[in-house]
Order: sequence, then structure tokens, then C-alpha cells
Amino acid sequence: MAQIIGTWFAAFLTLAILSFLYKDNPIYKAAEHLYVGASAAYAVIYVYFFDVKPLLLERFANSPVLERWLLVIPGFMGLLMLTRFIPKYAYISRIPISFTVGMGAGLGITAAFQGFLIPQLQSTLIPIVVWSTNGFQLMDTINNIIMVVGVLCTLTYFYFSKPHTGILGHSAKLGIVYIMVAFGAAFGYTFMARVSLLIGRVYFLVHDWLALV
Amino acid sequence: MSSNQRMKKRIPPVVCAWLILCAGLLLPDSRADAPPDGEWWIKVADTPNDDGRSLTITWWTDPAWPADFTGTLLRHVTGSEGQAKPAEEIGPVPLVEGVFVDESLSTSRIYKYELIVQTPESGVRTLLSEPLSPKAQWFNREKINILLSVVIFTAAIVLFINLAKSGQRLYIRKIAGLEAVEDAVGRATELGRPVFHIPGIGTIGDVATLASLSIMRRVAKKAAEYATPFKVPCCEPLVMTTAQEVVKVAYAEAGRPDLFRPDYVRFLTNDQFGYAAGVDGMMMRERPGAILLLGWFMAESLILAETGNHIGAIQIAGTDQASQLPFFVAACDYTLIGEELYAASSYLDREPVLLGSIRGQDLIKAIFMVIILVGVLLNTIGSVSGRGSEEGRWPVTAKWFNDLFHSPGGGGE
Amino acid sequence: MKIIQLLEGLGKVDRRIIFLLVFLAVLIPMFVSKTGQIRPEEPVKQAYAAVDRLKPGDVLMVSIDYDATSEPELKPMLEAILYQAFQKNLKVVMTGQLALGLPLGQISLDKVVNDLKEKHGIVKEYGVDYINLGYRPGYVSVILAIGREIRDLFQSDYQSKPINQFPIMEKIHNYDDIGLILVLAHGATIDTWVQYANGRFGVKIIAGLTAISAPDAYVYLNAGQLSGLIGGLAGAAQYETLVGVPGGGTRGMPAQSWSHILIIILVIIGNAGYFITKYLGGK
Amino acid sequence: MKREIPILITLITGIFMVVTFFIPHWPFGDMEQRALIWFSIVSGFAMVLGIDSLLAPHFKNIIRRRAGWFHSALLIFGFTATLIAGLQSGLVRHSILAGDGWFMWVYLYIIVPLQGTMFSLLAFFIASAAYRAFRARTIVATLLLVSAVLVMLGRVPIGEALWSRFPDIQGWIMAIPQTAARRGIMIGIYLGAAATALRIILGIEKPYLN
Repeated sequence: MAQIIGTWFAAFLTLAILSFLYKDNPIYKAAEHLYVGASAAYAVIYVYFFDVKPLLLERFANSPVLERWLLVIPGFMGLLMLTRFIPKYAYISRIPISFTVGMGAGLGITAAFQGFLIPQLQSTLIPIVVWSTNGFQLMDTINNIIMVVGVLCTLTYFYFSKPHTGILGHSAKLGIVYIMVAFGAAFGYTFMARVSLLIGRVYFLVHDWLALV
Repeated sequence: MSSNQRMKKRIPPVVCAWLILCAGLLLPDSRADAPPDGEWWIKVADTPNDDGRSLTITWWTDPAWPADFTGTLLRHVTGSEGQAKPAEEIGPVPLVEGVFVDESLSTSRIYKYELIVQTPESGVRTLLSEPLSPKAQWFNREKINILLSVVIFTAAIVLFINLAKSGQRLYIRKIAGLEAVEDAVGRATELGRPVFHIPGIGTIGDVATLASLSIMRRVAKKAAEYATPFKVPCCEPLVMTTAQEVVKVAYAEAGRPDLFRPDYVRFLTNDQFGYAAGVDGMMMRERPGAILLLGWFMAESLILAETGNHIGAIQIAGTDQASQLPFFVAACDYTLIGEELYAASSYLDREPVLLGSIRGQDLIKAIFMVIILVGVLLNTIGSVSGRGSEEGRWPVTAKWFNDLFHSPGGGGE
Repeated sequence: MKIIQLLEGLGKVDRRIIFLLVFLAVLIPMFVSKTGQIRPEEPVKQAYAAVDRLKPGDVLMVSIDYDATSEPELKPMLEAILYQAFQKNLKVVMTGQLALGLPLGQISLDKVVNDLKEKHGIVKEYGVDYINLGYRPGYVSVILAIGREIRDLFQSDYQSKPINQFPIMEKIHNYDDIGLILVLAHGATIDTWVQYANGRFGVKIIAGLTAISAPDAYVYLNAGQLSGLIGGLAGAAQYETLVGVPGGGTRGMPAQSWSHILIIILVIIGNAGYFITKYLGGK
Repeated sequence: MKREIPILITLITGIFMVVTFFIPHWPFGDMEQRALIWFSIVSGFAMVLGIDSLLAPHFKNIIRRRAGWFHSALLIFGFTATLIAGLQSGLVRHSILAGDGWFMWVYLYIIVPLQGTMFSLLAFFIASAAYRAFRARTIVATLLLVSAVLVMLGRVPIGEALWSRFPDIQGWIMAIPQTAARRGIMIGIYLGAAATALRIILGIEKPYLN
């Protein structure tokens, strides 16, 4: 029973959102506000049951003393954040803000080098004339040349401290060519993803709701 | 010779020092080599570069056995006060492999390992290792190349920032998107319509969101001067609290603290598409004249940009999410591609200190390009001379050069 | 002159007509069209081969890192791989980094198990052939904990029953006991699996990603950090063709074909209108 | 004093996070994941502020009967209904993922259709954006258009029916030029991100302080 009511309600909400394509109308506005409210509460439930409760409360309850005192730091910072409710002491919230910003920035530097820069630099160290045990590989050679030239030119496009003239200008122009080909490819590649979602919704309307197919 | 040239003199040696240092420290650890008289042995060693909870056990038996021939490995644990606990069986281990890493141990206990080998010819033979307790290292040697990269990177940035402080005139190329920020706010003011700054769905931990907040400060200051309503819908509570501070400070800087209203910066919802639905609704009803989409975006980017385009607003977008850039390029008037978003705060302010850091960044980019060229050259000679086979390769250095950039956890092989 | 005005109009079609055409291009094929011949690509074949290389009794760990928004693309992949895994008598251990993905994963698991029983008479038992360990917060720390000892974080399954009572978990301690990991993700979690699970513990990974995040993963496939990559609904349809079990992927392909052709026609019309306005319109 | 302390905190925390990256010894070894967990805890507390910032204006709308108060009431109804459903599932059925709990009903029949349909709007918007933006005005714009069409043709069976080489062309574009450009863009992005992070740690850039 709950399933039938649910399917009808879900179909109504689906059509309400699709009506936004025609023009902004009260039905879309209703579905939007219901969605903002429901998803905010869903976020509160999610954050409590999957972040604060297990990572702070449960971990605080059953972890060794040393770990326990480490958890006091985020808990205390969280409480300080609530000072924003009192306008007179709102400036205290700058402490947790600066703490989280500092943590994010510190993580950002090492993660950039370990996670991407060094490994991707390594995978660009490739031969541009490729020989394998059974002779000269033409296709691999062309591909590797295009790869290396592409990475270098795209990097020059992002060169800020010199005007893009002369060699730097030409390689930057070739860089933007590569960038646009990559954007076009990614655009074409991902259209399929968006259509799949629409297929999912239309199939729901046609199969689960109206059972025509 | 201006400091610029003198500084140029010092770069090549810095790069070479780095390469040599990297190589020196990255020599491979001692491999299990065959003993002269074929005598079986078992050794225990502390696993390097770990938090002291694992030991590496190596042994040498008879290499002629089939690969799947197994012996049983036992672990003898003695507590810190010396009381010996009963032997625990770790399980069957392939003998020919010759190595096993035991995990989740404790630094306060002492461990001995016993290997029982059951063979038809020589019956049961057991090998017992020396006692050892694992140690935690204070420095992870595998990450030496990352440490040196971060040190060189920071040195370059700080070097150029000091250079900039000493009055060196620094150039930065034109970024179309950022030129348009000022007249976008101006146009919105003429039409008497608000300006929207959409910081994306990233958290305060995403650097793109931090860059967006930096730009927000300058745009909010401009909006305060023009007395144009400035709306910032947020998708993450921490970003909202920080953005409220940023806009309050900007309005104070513009001398119009009275105009600032805290509900300019509002939290909508934490859900990606709830946020998109809410912001689309705001756009259709409040019809902003200028929309800035700057920060960390995922799939909802085009939902926002296409609606903004439909209501005829000037749209300036910028993100570091390469997958979303094509959609911004298609739907917005100006798009800051990746790094241009990070250069925005330096560009808008032209403060010498910020421009200095951009120069430092470009120097590292130049070093990256030199490394790629050197690497490609070495690998090409290696591939041509060796005809693809391993032993014939002339510059054995090519493989060694590639290994310099091995990143533990980055998995670059 | 009338024709030129008309042709110029090609460049300024009202967007609501475009929206209607897109809706029809998805709706009509559901009633009419049959799928064209699907030829699997290299990355999808590599993923299929990675699963095929496993021997009966090997463990396939499935990580559900998606939620309802990307289910239409990733659910067909999950179900096709589950068919293949169960027909090869592999052990399936399901977990996930997105809490609300797990119930969706469980629904697919039950669907495949029932289909196998009714249509092929293959009986799979919970706790013996497959298990759902549910969600644990912590993300990176969860991936690392599985590297040390899975029981550090997973003492019970998704219905909080202790896992030691299930025969499947007896010989599963960490990545050494796992033959292959299938990561089904709609976002950046694949980077973390590659960085930590493959980078630090060397376990083989194949990825099923939405078409939006698949381009990012080509760099991992190219560098050998991934053993296979299934991208978007097309990837799902290709994998279903390899397994020989038509499902959501194959069913969706006609609508994909029609809508792709539609958008190409729109681009051509748009350009026609643009050039006519630019060259003829001026006269 | 309101400026120096936050700058100092950001400096110390930033340097601490960079240094602990290189120290395996407890407690610094897994400082990275500890930081991610701490982020979610602090953001959990900040959620209280977020919800207040969301609900307060809507409550005002209802009390003062301003235009659109009905929609505000709907928002608050959506919020309370989901909250109650979540508590029922979480406390009564011990897991909000429980199949027959109220929260799962709200998730499957309210949040999933709304989320899915909002996401599927993109299929429409991509078509209208492509129609409007893919015009061969300049050589670069033509490249964008040609590469998008080639990849699209390579992804669908009908494309392959037109010419069997389309999928291979699509595969090559994605694997070689796309990967090269993406790698160049991402190297630039990560360098820029590291530089921005460094400026923030050193206090050169402090967006939320005057």
C-alpha cells in the first residue's frame, strides 16, 4: 500500500520538476521548497547518524584515552562555532574557521604533490620514438608525440608571467586547441550520462507508474 | 645584474641539487640475496616508514620448489613484562616468495617467528628467527621526493614574493573573465538588478572554494560601492559562516557597513540538486543582472548556468573541476579555466606580493616542463637503443630517472 | 525573401521545442525500437577479463559509491557483473562509501539472486556465497582499515549480525584475500581507491563510473592503476553484451541513439541558421 | 587581536598538516584521515547554524503572512516530516537504512524522484546549450563542435552503423588528446591549488579577515 501511494507521489514530484522546463510555475515552486526542506533535514539526519554519532560520540566512548583526548579538539572547535548565535561574541567563531581553513590548506599542498603532480609527471616521461621487441611502433610513436606535445602546450597556455608572444604564443595557441578538443570530447562523452538519467525517470513514469511498457 | 638575472643564475644548480639528492636517498633497500652455502635462514626486520605496527619476515629455503609449495608461519609474542603467550598460527605462506609482512602489531611487545617446512625428502624442519619489537619511524623515506618538491615549491613562491616586495614590477597576462567582473557588476547596477555569487557545493576544505571566497571579497566590495543587492546562496554551513564574514568585511571596507544584511548570505541545503533547484528558483524570481559561478561544482553546474543564460544575466564561471569546464564554456559569457580561478585574487588586486606568488608558480611549471623534456629524451634514447628489450638499453638512467618520481600512495607506475 | 527568414529561424529555435524533442527522443524508443549491434570497447573488455581471470571461490569485493542520482547508469553494470560473478561461483562481498547507496545495492543483489534461482536454477545463499557488510563512515580510514584487517571496522553485516557466524568471512582478512575490487562510483571516490587500495596494497581494481567521471579515470587506466573501466550506460550495455544478459544498459541504448542523433541534427541546424544569417541574411 | 590569532591558528595548523604528512609515527601517521573526520565533526556543529539560516526567514514569512508564505510552510513541512521519519528509523528501527523504516520511504519516494528529475533536466539543458553554443564562429569553436560530434557518434550503436571506425576514433580522442589536455589542465590546477593553499597558510591571503 505504502508503495502505491509512494509511486503516485513520486510521479507527481517528477512531473512538477519537469514543468520548470516550460516556465517557472507555482507547482515547481512547491516541489522546490518541499525538496529544499526535505533534503536539509535529510542532511541533518545523515550528518548526525553517519558523522557526529559514529565519529565523535561512539569513537569517544570506546577508544583508548590518548585517542579520546585528540577527539576533544574537533568537538571543542565545533562548540566554538556555535558562538555565532551571540552577535557580541560572534568573532570567537573565527577560531574554528581559521582552524578548518588551515587544515584544508595544509592538506591541499601535500595531496596536490603526492596525489597528482608527481604521479602524473611520471606517466608523462614516455619515449617519443617507440621501439618494441618486434620492431618500430608507428602508432605508439605518433600517440606519444601527441601526448607529450599536448601536455607541454596546455601548460604554456597557463603561463601567466610572460605575454603570450613568440614561441610561447604559438604553443599557447596550440594549447587552447588541445583544451577545446578535450572539452568537446568530454561534452560529447557526458551527454550520454545525462540522457541515461532522463531514461531512468521516463522509464519510472512509463513502467512503475503507468505500467504501459 | 638585476636580482632577476642573479636569481636565474641560481635556478639550474637548485634543480640539479634536487635530482642528485633525490637519487641518493632512493637507493633500493637490501634485497634477500642467496647465502653462499645454501643454508636455510629466517630473518625479521622492522618494516621501514611505518607507524611501528608491522614487521617484515624474510626467509631462504629451497628455490627449486614449485611456486604454490607452502610452509606454516607461527608468531610467538612476549608481553612487555616478559610473559610468553602461546604461539599464534598466521597461516600457510608460499615458500618460494620468501617474504611476509605481519601487520597490526604493537611496539611494546617482542615477536619471534617460526617457519615449519614439511617436505617429503627432509621431513619436518623448523626455522626460528631472532626476537624483535617493531619501531615507528619519525620520517617516511619513501616520501623524500615529495618533501623536496614541496620545499622547492615553497622556496620558489616565497623567493618571488620577497622579490615582489622589493618593488620589482611584475607582469601578469590578461585574463578576459576577470576583466569582465567589474563591468558585470556595473551592468547589473544600471539594470537595477542584484548580483549573485554562487560559491558552488565545495566545503571549506576545497581550495577552489577558498579561491571563490577571495574573489567574493572584491566583488562584494564593488557591489557595496554601487549599493547593489549581493546574494550568496550556500550549500555547506561552514562555507556560509565564512562567507558571511567575508561579505561583512567587504562592506565595511567599502565604507557601507550599514548596507550589509546577514541574510544576503544564506544556507539553502546540503544536497547537490536541492541546492540547484533552490538557486534556479531564486534566479527566475529575482532575475539577477550578473551571476558569478566560482568554486567547486559537479553535475549541477549546467543546471545553474543554463537557467542563468535563459534569464539573460552576464555569467562569469570558474572552477577547477575539469569535467564541468566544457559546460561552463558552452553556457557562460566568460570561463576561468582551472588555474585562472586561482590567479584571480592576485589579478584583481595586482598586489605585488600576490603577483610574486604567481611568478613562483610559473617557475615550478617551467621546471616541470624541463623534467618532462629530459625524461622524454632519456626514455626515447632508451627505447631506440634497447630496441624495446630491457638489457640492451643504453642509458639505464631512464628507468632510474622515472623512479625518482615514484609517489607512494600515488601509484604512478 | 520568405525562405531566407524561415531558414534564419533555424538558428533561433525556441528552447522549449528542443526540450519537447528531447523528451520524445527518449519516450518513443521505449515503445518502438530494438537495439542495434553493440561492440564492446577495449576498457570494458579489460574489465570483463579481470573478472573472468578469477577462479571459483575467489573473492570479488563490490564498493557501492553511488546514490540514487547515478543509479540508472551504474545499476545495470552491478547486475551484469553479479550475474557473471555468481555463474563463476565467485564470493561477493558488498560494502560502500555512500550510506544511501547500500540499500540500492542490496535491492540489486536480491534481484539477481532471485533471477538466478528462477531462471537458471542456480541457488546462492546469503552468508555463504555473498554478504553485504553495510556502510562505515570514515571513507579513507575505511579503505585503509580493510588493508590491515577488515574486522577492525566491520564486526557486523548490514543487519548488524556478527560476521564471524558467516562461512564466507572465514578466510577474508584484508586485501590479500580479495581477488578483485569493483568500484561503482559517481564521483571522486575512485581516486581514493586507486591511491590507497591499489597504490599502497597493490590490490587489482576495476571501475564502473558514470559517463561524467569516466574521462578522469582514463589517466589511471593509461598508467596501469586500473585493470578495467566501464564508462556510462554505453559501457553497461557493452558489459551486458559480453555477459549475455540484456538489462538496463541494453534497454536504454535505443533512446541513447535517438537522442544523440537528435542533438547532432540540432547542432547542424543551428550552424545552418547561423551561416545563412551571416552570409545571406545581410543582403 | 581579532586578526592576529586567526592568522596564527591558520599558520600553525597548515604547517602542522604539511609536516605530519611525512611522519608515520603515531598519532601523526594517519593525520590525513583524522583531519577528514574532524572536518565532518566541525561541519556537523555548523549544520545547526545552517539550519537556523535556512528556517528562520521562512518562519518569519509564515508569521508575517508575507507573499509566498504557503511555500515557506511547505518547506518547513518537508523539513519536519523528514526529520521525524529519520528519527523514527534511526531510533526505533536502529538504522536509518532499515528497509521498512519511514526514512527509507521518504528517501525512495520523495528525495530520489526529486534528485533524479533535477539531474535529468541536464539532458534538456545540454541539448539547448549545444544547439546555441556549438556554432562554427572561430576555428577553436569549430574544434569544440567537431570533437563533441565525433565522440557522440562513437558512443552509440547508430553511430557505429554509419561508419564502423567511429567508436575507434572516439576511443582515440578520449585516450590521447583528451588525456593530454586534461593532464596539462590538472597539473596547472594542482599547482595553482598548492600556491593558493600556501598563500592562505602564510597569511598573505585571508579572505575572511580585514
